[in-house]
Amino acid sequence: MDYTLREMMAIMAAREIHDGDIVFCGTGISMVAAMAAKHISAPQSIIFFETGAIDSKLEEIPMAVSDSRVMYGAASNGGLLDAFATMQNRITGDHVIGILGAAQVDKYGNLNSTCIGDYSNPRTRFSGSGGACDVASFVPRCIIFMQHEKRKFPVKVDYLTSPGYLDGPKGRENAGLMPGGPTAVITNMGVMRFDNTTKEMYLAGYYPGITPRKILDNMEFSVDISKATEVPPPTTKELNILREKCDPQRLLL
Amino acid sequence: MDYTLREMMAIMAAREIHDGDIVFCGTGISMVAAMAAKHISAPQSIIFFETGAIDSKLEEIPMAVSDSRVMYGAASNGGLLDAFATMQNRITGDHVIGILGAAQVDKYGNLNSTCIGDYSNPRTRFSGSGGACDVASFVPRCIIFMQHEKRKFPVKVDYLTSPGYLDGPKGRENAGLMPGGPTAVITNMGVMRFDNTTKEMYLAGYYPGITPRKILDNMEFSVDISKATEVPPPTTKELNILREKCDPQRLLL
Amino acid sequence: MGTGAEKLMALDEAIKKYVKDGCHLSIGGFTLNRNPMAAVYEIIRQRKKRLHCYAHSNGTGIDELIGAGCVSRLDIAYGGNGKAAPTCIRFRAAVQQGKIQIEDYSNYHMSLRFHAGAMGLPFIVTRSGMGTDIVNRWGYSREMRSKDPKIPCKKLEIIDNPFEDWCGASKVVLLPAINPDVTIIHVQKADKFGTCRIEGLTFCDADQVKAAKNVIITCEEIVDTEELRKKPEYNQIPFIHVSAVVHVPFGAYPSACYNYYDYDPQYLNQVSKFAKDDTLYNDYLDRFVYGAKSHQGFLDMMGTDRLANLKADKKTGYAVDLDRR
Amino acid sequence: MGTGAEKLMALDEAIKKYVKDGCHLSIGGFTLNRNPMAAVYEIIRQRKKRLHCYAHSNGTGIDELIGAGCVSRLDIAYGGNGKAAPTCIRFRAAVQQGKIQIEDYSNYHMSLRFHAGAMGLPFIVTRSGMGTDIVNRWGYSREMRSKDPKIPCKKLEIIDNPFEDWCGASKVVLLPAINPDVTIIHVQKADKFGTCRIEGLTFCDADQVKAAKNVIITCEEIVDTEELRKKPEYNQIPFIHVSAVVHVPFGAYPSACYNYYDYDPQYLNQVSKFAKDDTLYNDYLDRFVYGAKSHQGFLDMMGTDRLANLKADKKTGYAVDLDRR
Repeated sequence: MDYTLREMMAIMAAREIHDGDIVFCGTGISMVAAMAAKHISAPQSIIFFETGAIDSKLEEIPMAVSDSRVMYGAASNGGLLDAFATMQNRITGDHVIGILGAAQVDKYGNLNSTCIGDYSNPRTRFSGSGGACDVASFVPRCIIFMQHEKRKFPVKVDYLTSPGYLDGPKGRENAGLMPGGPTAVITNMGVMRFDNTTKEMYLAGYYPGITPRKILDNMEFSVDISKATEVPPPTTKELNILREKCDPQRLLL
Repeated sequence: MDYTLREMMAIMAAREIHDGDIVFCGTGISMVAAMAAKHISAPQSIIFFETGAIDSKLEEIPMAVSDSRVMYGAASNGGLLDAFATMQNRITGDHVIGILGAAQVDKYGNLNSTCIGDYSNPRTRFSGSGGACDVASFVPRCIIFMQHEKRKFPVKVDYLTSPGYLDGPKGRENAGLMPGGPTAVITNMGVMRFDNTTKEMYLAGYYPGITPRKILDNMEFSVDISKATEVPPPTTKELNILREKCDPQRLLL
Repeated sequence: MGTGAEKLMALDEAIKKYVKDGCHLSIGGFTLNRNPMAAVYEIIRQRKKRLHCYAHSNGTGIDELIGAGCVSRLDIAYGGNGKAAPTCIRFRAAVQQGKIQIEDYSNYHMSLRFHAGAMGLPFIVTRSGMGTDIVNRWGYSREMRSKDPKIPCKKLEIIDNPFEDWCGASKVVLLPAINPDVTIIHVQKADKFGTCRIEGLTFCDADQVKAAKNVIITCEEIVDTEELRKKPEYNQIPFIHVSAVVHVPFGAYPSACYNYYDYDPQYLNQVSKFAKDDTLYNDYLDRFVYGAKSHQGFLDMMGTDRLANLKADKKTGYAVDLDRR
Repeated sequence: MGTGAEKLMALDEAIKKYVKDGCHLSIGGFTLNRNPMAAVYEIIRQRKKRLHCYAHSNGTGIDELIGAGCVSRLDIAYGGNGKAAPTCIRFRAAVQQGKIQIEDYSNYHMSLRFHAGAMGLPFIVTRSGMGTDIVNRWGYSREMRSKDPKIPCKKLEIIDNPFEDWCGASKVVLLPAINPDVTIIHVQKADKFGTCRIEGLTFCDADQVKAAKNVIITCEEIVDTEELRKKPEYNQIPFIHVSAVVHVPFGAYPSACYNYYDYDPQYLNQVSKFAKDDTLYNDYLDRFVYGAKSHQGFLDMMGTDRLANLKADKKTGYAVDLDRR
């Protein structure tokens, strides 16, 4: 069955979500991934938004985390303070998996969604952190969506908006952060993970038709590709659910 | 018209409340005083409780600040955090007048509602602060209800639960507290106020039939009585409103 | 913390599973209202010991736990119970007899400490209490604190405002967070997964729940999930915080439950009479708590007429013209 | 702060009275939802200048204020507006062209800063952001801060946990409070004294209101006080915090108002197209904002059919099957 790269990315992310996870969702493809997980393999996962809705029913895809569509059928509709407390609090926070996007990611999984160029006089300004810095600070597992382009995988991010492993092992601990950090970077070419000891990014999987070499060519820094294997493509079942149940209007896919 | 001392006390306190004041109410006589003020001279005063009800309608007298009767017809029913924030916040807090009771008060208006004897091994234990320490810390004006007895007006309180002027002028400022402090101590014999400069208690008024001498006899420390005048008794109108509108069931009077 | 599974349980089972001897416990409600009394009496019946309790102003509930000897330590702001007991009587006796260790705070202090626990913060800030003995006198010694990892190393700390005089504050008080092992609250409506709707004043219940490692909800009614989710903004507690849900009508009795029933002045006055004497109070426990076997047994002793008399009026949420002398 | 007096006012009068050139302003809502757009457009029409704005994620509202040249300084967490503008376009242009000074925070940082302001605290605590440039890089210099008493002397401060490792925290971030001169929010229901009932997500609106010296409420409906007071627990804002109440149906349009109408994808896409070019955007302002004279004038330009198409479905609170491409 044919599929787009965007569909592949959504399915790859969905596969990272375990049953019982509380899934912090942003806008766009992260919402489709969370919905797909809930429909495919993690029916007891709980979708929640920084704006305060917990366990949203999502009858239609929201176009922003403030979209009234996130409120429908939720267990509770609080506010930002409630949502972030749920993550900062270890009792609930340890069950949260975050899904984030960014303009840049470095080899330690640090993210930039603020600007390119000097902060005080930027060449390109982006939206800024939103809740990303908070999520990355608080939760034990994060999935990061990226497009594989050289400038998006720089040696050093122009502005460190959301913490990955900072400068490597002990980086978070030294800074005073909770344990955590990204678990997977999902791109249009493959899936990167982080070494348990060095906290450095490595290539875990490449999509059918993509070579590890091509992935390296699209990054400024180099990563270990020795453990990489080809990722199984989306199944027909996965694709059908994604298309029919998650985004029938094709708003995001 | 005949009246009881308890009625006199309630009316004296009601006279301290200005139109537009937000009145922090405890249980008992303070509630009757706040209701009396609202019915007599301060119709725009707002009755509120530490449990979170703001501008309660009070169709029946509540027997505690958690009594469901405080919820009726309120503008909002929040929680403790909302109530105390309303006082800690200078924007609203400066409009609040507190009404408090205590087991002991000293010449600087510091209150004890915790224990008699040594704190670690008390002879008599009382309820403790509740919200009193908070109110006394935050609001610019406080009325204190006391029974005039020697042991209740000691040179030094056994435990300083709620701050008055602490050790005198600059006491609150040195401790780090906001400006504030008690404005009147209303007893079964008269009304005491605090000197603007020394922050010491003085006798401002005595009830008909009571002499300043008798008041001094019922205090461990001495106060200036030179400014004291006889207080006008409750008017017929005041008494009628108090009895008919505020506590028709005679639960507290 | 709870999952999305169903959590309905019998009360004795929930108490047995989550309230262990020596554990740190907070209960919801305030003086006369929405104390989880059914759970309190069940804790007494199961003769739990050495509880470390955290209370702002849980009058009735905390006083019975203390009276029955379940409590060793208590962080507290207020031990009072309305007209029936301006100072809680068994609390007073226990303190005066040195039977429990206590540490005093204000109501805002305790509310903030729960708030910090709910937010996952080590401490929280206030401008309340500087210059008072609440700040200057500790109930738990440094030595005791250093030996027990479940108590913070200090009662509190005062620091200079690091932002000069921003907001006019020169100094502030820092208060350590509370994260109880268990919080028990009584609510009007819950679903079988633990999502709760509290009617009327919420006191600190939601923060006490979110701060706790395990949470038992007792409720007047189990409501359909679909029904509760029609107005998610009125549900203060989503199921993710809840471990057990117990259906206990009149579960706050003899304290009040807004929109359902009023407090019982007659019962509270009676307890106060018994509470003044150690022997009488033990007889009281034997008869009304141990003797009742269950909350239903206790309610049966009270009789349906008496409970009907407390029934809340639809408009006001309390029993209008109830004899409250 | 407001009294118990009636506070109904016309929108132009309220903006004139409370929003002064150079004042510190926060607006309610979040990206696509419940931005007080009628008030935003009136501020633009009154050509207010040099505003210092505070925003977590007020997409549409803040971007129009920036585009119209009303804003000099901005504490911000997020400048984005859903699909129509993943980064707010006039915001991006203003930052890249050095037309506004900004300082970056996270959404939790900004929410907490409003929360601290509402609580009357000089600062508040979080564990978010340590090790990042949000903590390490300041937008406003020490020199600028020292000259302006309305800005805190530091962006933030990191301190060691004074309670050893209580709650597993070695260090924490302290963030200074925000107390805006004015907060403007748009709500579904208010009475003429300013008591508000927000339906659906509340974002940070209540804290933004309670932190502010003056508050303007715009609302879809003016509701009887008696009606609102039947369920006080559903009113997030009591009148004591409110200075002015303005009745403005469709007052959040083109952003959404839960239970009343949806956002207008067509309008937002159109603005995004204009926003990409300085001249086109000025033409847009001339036509749709200055040219409209009032919010009613603006709504008349849109036409009743277009607005009817956005009408919220009773069950879901949004416009089901709306074309949102």
